[in-house]
Amino acid sequence: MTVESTAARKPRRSAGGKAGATGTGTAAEATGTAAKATGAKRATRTSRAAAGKGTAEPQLVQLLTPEGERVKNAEYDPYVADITPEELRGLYRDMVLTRRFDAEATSLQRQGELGLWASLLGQEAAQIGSGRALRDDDYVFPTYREHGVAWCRGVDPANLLGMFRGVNNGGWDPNGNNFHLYTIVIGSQTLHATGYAMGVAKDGADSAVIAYFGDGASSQGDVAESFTFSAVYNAPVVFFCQNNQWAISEPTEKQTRVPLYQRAQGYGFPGVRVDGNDVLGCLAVTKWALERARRGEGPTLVEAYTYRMGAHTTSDDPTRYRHDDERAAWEAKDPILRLRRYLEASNHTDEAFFVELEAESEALGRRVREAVRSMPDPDHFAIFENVYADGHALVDEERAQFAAYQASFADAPEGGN
Amino acid sequence: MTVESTAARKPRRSAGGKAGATGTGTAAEATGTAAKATGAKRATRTSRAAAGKGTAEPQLVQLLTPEGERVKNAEYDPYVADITPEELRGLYRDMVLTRRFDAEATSLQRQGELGLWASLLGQEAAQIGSGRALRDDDYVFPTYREHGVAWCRGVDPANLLGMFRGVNNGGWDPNGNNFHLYTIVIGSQTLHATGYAMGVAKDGADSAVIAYFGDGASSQGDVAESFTFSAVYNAPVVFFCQNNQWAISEPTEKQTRVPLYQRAQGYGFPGVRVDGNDVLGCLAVTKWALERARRGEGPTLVEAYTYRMGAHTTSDDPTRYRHDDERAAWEAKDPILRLRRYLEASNHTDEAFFVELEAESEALGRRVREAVRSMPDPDHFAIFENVYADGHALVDEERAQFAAYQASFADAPEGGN
Amino acid sequence: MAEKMALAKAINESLRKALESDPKVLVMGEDVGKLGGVFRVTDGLQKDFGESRVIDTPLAESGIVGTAIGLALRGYRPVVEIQFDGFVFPAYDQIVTQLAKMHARALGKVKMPVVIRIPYGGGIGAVEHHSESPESLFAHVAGLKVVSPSNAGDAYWMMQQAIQSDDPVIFFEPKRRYWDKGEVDPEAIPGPLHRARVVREGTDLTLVAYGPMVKLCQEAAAAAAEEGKNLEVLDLRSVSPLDFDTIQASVEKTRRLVVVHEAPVFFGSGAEIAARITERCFYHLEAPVLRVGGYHAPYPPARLEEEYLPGLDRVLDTVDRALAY
Amino acid sequence: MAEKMALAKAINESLRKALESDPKVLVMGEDVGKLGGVFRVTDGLQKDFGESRVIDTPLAESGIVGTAIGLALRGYRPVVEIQFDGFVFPAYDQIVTQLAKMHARALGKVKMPVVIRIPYGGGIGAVEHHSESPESLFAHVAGLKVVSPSNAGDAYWMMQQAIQSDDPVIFFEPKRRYWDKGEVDPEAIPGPLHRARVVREGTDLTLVAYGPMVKLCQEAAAAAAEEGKNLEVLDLRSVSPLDFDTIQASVEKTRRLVVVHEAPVFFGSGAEIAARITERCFYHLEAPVLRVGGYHAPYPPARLEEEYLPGLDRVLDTVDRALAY
Ligand SMILES: Cc1ncc(C[n+]2csc(CCOP(=O)(O)OP(=O)(O)O)c2C)c(N)n1
Ligand SMILES: Cc1ncc(C[n+]2csc(CCOP(=O)(O)OP(=O)(O)O)c2C)c(N)n1
Ligand SMILES: [Mg+2]
Ligand SMILES: [Mg+2]
Repeated sequence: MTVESTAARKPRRSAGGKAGATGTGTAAEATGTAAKATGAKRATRTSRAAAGKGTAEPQLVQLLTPEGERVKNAEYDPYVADITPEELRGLYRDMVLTRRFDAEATSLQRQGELGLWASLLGQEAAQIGSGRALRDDDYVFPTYREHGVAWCRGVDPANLLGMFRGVNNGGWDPNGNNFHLYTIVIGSQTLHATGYAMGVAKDGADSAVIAYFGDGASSQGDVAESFTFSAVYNAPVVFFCQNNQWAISEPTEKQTRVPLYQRAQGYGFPGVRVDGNDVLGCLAVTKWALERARRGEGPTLVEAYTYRMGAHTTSDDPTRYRHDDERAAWEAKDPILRLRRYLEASNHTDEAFFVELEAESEALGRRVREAVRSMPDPDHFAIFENVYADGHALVDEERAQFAAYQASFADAPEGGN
Repeated sequence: MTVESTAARKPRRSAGGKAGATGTGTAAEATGTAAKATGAKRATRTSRAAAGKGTAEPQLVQLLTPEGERVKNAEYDPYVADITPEELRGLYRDMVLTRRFDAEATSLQRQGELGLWASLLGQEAAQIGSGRALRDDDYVFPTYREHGVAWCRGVDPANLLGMFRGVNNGGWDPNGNNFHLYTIVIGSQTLHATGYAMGVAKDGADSAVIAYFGDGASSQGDVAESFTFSAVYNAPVVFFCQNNQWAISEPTEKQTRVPLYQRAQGYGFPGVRVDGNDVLGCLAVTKWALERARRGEGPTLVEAYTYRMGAHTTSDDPTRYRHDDERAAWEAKDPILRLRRYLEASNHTDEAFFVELEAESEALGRRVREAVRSMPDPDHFAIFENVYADGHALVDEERAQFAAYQASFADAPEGGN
Repeated sequence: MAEKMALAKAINESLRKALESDPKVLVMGEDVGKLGGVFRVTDGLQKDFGESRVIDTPLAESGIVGTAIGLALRGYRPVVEIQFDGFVFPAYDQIVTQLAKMHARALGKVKMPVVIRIPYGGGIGAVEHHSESPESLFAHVAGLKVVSPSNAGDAYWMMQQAIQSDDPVIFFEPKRRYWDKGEVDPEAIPGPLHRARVVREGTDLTLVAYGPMVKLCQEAAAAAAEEGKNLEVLDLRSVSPLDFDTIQASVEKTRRLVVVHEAPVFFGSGAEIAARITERCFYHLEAPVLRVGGYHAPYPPARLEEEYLPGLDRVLDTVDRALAY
Repeated sequence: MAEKMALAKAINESLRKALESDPKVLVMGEDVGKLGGVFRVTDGLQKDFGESRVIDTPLAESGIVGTAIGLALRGYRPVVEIQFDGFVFPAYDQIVTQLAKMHARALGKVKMPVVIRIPYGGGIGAVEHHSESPESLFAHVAGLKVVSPSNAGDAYWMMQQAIQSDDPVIFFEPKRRYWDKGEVDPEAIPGPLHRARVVREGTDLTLVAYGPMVKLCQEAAAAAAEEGKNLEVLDLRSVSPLDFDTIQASVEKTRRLVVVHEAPVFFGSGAEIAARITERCFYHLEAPVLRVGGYHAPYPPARLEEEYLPGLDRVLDTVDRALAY
């Protein structure tokens, strides 16, 4: 069963995915074919709708339609062929709890408990699908929005809130759950992931690494360099791009004029676009990509085509730059709803499951709320901690000056005692 | 006639190329097909020979074989269809004189007249072919090795030597010949070219811009970002990559595991590989790409597949990292020799032409030698010149201090007078 | 006709005026278009001047500055926005090796009229990379000019002058003062861009600052005045060049100097000011030049920034230390 | 058993020893493999330790440092080569926002034992970008350590210590001293990495320098001695942290201080040293701390570098100025 992430995790080096040798060749082929659509058109600045739909959707891997119907896919079905009803319910539960957690964080920000929140609303399937494809010994390099992936890794959700509350700049132990710290500078982490994966290969391990990034990030030079390094060293890394259509106020056409998954071919590895609101599709495609990495076939780019349902962060006001009907159209593709439809149609769930989950959800919300409210402010001297591992004379000097300065208040009349 | 570059140039906005609507679509198609070869293989670190030949050469555009035979090419023939014997002799002359100039510079370095020289030996066809495809109103952004392109633009060859002699860091007027300064930091100039091209488009002009870079440079984030910006803004820029197989001591497989021209598709514009030792092929393909730019079809990547026959620079010792037989194999593909064979076979030349050219060559060598030897050292105060266009108080202060300091020597006993 | 407006609005008006009066002026950056920038500094500009003058760029800072350089070579005058201080570093190579040096490399034959706007500094409770003060890293680099206004009126005029300058200008905007209102007179005749200004006259000690710390120094001077200490306050306005003449004149009078900035003290602008003023005023100084600034530590999480940043007490404490010599 | 060898060779030997004694040590960079680097500092290492320990990288500095960070997270200890000073800037973002801050961001839970080797400084008649001294731009950044040896023996041991350090170390190699020979004793017990060393005792004035300028200062002291001036010379060895205690002790004795570095004076390390030593030794100093360094101008073409760089005359001139107070 998919356990709440804070609970025990599977042992390292567990059995791994179910992949055979299928898929790979043909998928690469599909990628090649897709490239034919690449030839530049005279009028490249066509409307988003046209660009997004006309050219791109044919290549979208989808195992579950918005209506919750299971679509056959010779390529990727093998990767979810033996999924159990319990595991399906687990995916559903993960998505529901992640959404609940996310909503709680948003409201905590409104109440002033957090300085900022970056909501993942709408991206649950991309994150849970890919997150659940991972083995415990795999390593994750997230952006600042991968709350669902963190959930899958077993990072305590309350831990994620520290940096948004302003009590630390990260602060969980990346090696505790093989989940690196959130990275804010766009694109940087793709190189860390690549380097880490180069190390995995050097160690002769069969773990894989996954690097998350956004459609906006795809423009950063660092991301391109990570493609180059990973291809040249054949590093076992999966680049997982959540194309949520927006980089703050900029639509994806400000970053590229062709679908992003096509970027990979030019670097010599396959790219594939998956319906990012289809948790099964994301699970299958990510497993496929991870298996490639484990087999020594190098990097893969997965573009999860999804939508940022909310604002960029709680500081953002999307009404300034996008229409509500776009959001409405995507609501019909909701990742949670479609899995629910499928579960119900397959009789994998009963009323009690949903009732229990609702209760669990509320409990999670409560727990997070309480954890945040009781989160202590950091000690003032934390400023000087961990600047260096081996110390630095100037830091020592400044710490001492700071201590003397702080002490001077204690001496002051109004300081009392 | 192809005139010596220091002579008068064609008026701006001249008639331009002979391109029809041909080519474009099919070329893009060819690019798409090439992508099929992209699927990563298990063993990617195959030998260079295999990677270079097995996969890549089928896509090579070639109009003139190493033996000097003219190959038909439906795609690109139109771009050189009405080339006159005189123009062909001009291309030959350009290559010979460029090589002569380059050899002179190398020997000037050996004699201590230059601190360094980066020879273009072997890359004459790539540079003269592309350089002669340009209109005068087009703009060139070179690396540090584009002596042949500079020649085509009419930059005084002696000017190129200033930075290698250490008397300046560039120093010609980029707007004098629409030839930007040499750029040493690898890849930077591709962004300048893109920005310039964005400006051309804003101005509503039909000029084009060409950015030169090397196979090593293809790994730099800046080059990737220039692909993104030029695609998104549909900028009229041609990216001309001289893949000379080496980045100092690193072979191209340290930069990519698939042919470089394929990089373009992932950014949504066509890429094509041309035989970089075939001056006709380079001329035709560059004209095609420039025409695309002028017609508002945006960027193109041209990979000129060539070879650095000499050391990286005069400071380099290639015997440490590459075998002589590789060089020997490329000697058979010499760009000058093959055009000579073609000219002779087509009876476009007579003995007198070669004799005259030999004399002209010698004269050029002499002229350059003399120009370098008589190049004055810069005035010491040049340190403080042009740091700012509008001045800076600190520079003024330091200049004054420097003047006083210099003057103090004049006062010193041994200063005399 | 002077008008009271917020500092952010003053920059907006200044950009608007520049776009109106020179067709070569461009505004470019991430989210500067429809959104008007994350601080709304470019609000409404794209609507009025179109997408070809006010340009939403791909998310790539090196690309933004690199293409701005190309546009400048073509005769444009780009005003580039870097969204936050901590995000300028991907563009650092283009700024340091190209933008700063192109004019000299070309022996003066090309000019680089590029303005790089950077909202900087802390005090707004933001997450990592959103509160830094990296001005030293630009001031050390020849070929760049570095300025930072402290109030709306200066913001308006300094932006006009930066755009008119034929040199690249790194324009640090004190983001925590964006909402502070001040007089803006678009008819005024401004003083030179790189001249410091005495914002409060005094006799006992000179406090110098720029950008967000000027207000703090004014508050410190007011508080000190209640204790009978008469501080002079200088708004430097420019970090490169630094107006040492104005500082020197003040220090020759007050004989004591305290420099305040948010950036870390180590290798900060206070070091350069202390070194040079000590040299210029060696026989005048009654106390060493003292510095108040950030610690040698990464900018801390928001709940610690008050301790990290110079505040009233730390400034007054340092003033007392200087006066005690 | 001490042996005389060139500084470049000493670093080569030090890297070799590190590769031998710790399987987690990696050497990576452009052309570090077969070629052995453009200065041959990594000569023979790939041959002996293989391509997976001594790694020729793609031509992308941000990628080199970014992947080195990832390798460090996986438990490796990468020693990265940046080919020349002027080419470190594409990696600056990864260095400043990631490498320097990762340990603090993780509240100490990860370490960043990455060494970044940078051949730096001028005097070799090179083309643009090959002669710069950007150490200030790293020293200002908390989380980094910055060192520079002046001789072969230090080069050997400081490299050992830098590789053993759990902090990122920017290791500036004085390229114009690569061929200078000195004693290297692989059996010695080295002093602390960040401690300055008195290389010549004196009483009249203290000259401080690091890297390539130490030799110049020694020559200056020798020349001054002929005129009867007794100068003390300090080799700082480390720029961050700076060993102010050792400088202070010297200045309390000599009462005069001149700082010499190739980097531009404006916002250079001389500024920080002047500011802090003036504060620490206010009542001891008989003259302001004076600085000799590069001008506020791009590093000039080779034929001008002698005028641009501090030379014997300029140092002696400044010494005279300081002594004249
Ligand atoms: C280098 C850098 N530049 C700018 C920013 C400011 N910024 C934060 S998020 C963001 C948009 C990112 O878009 P995308 O990559 O699509 O990810 P998403 O937020 O949609 O998940 C920007 C511009 C940043 N964090 N880092
Ligand atoms: C950013 C940067 N890093 C490193 C260098 C040092 N360097 C100069 S040329 C060169 C190799 C360039 O190879 P390539 O792009 O293939 O061009 P080629 O020299 O073969 O023409 C290197 C590494 C540099 N100039 N700039
Ligand atoms: Mg996005
Ligand atoms: Mg090359």
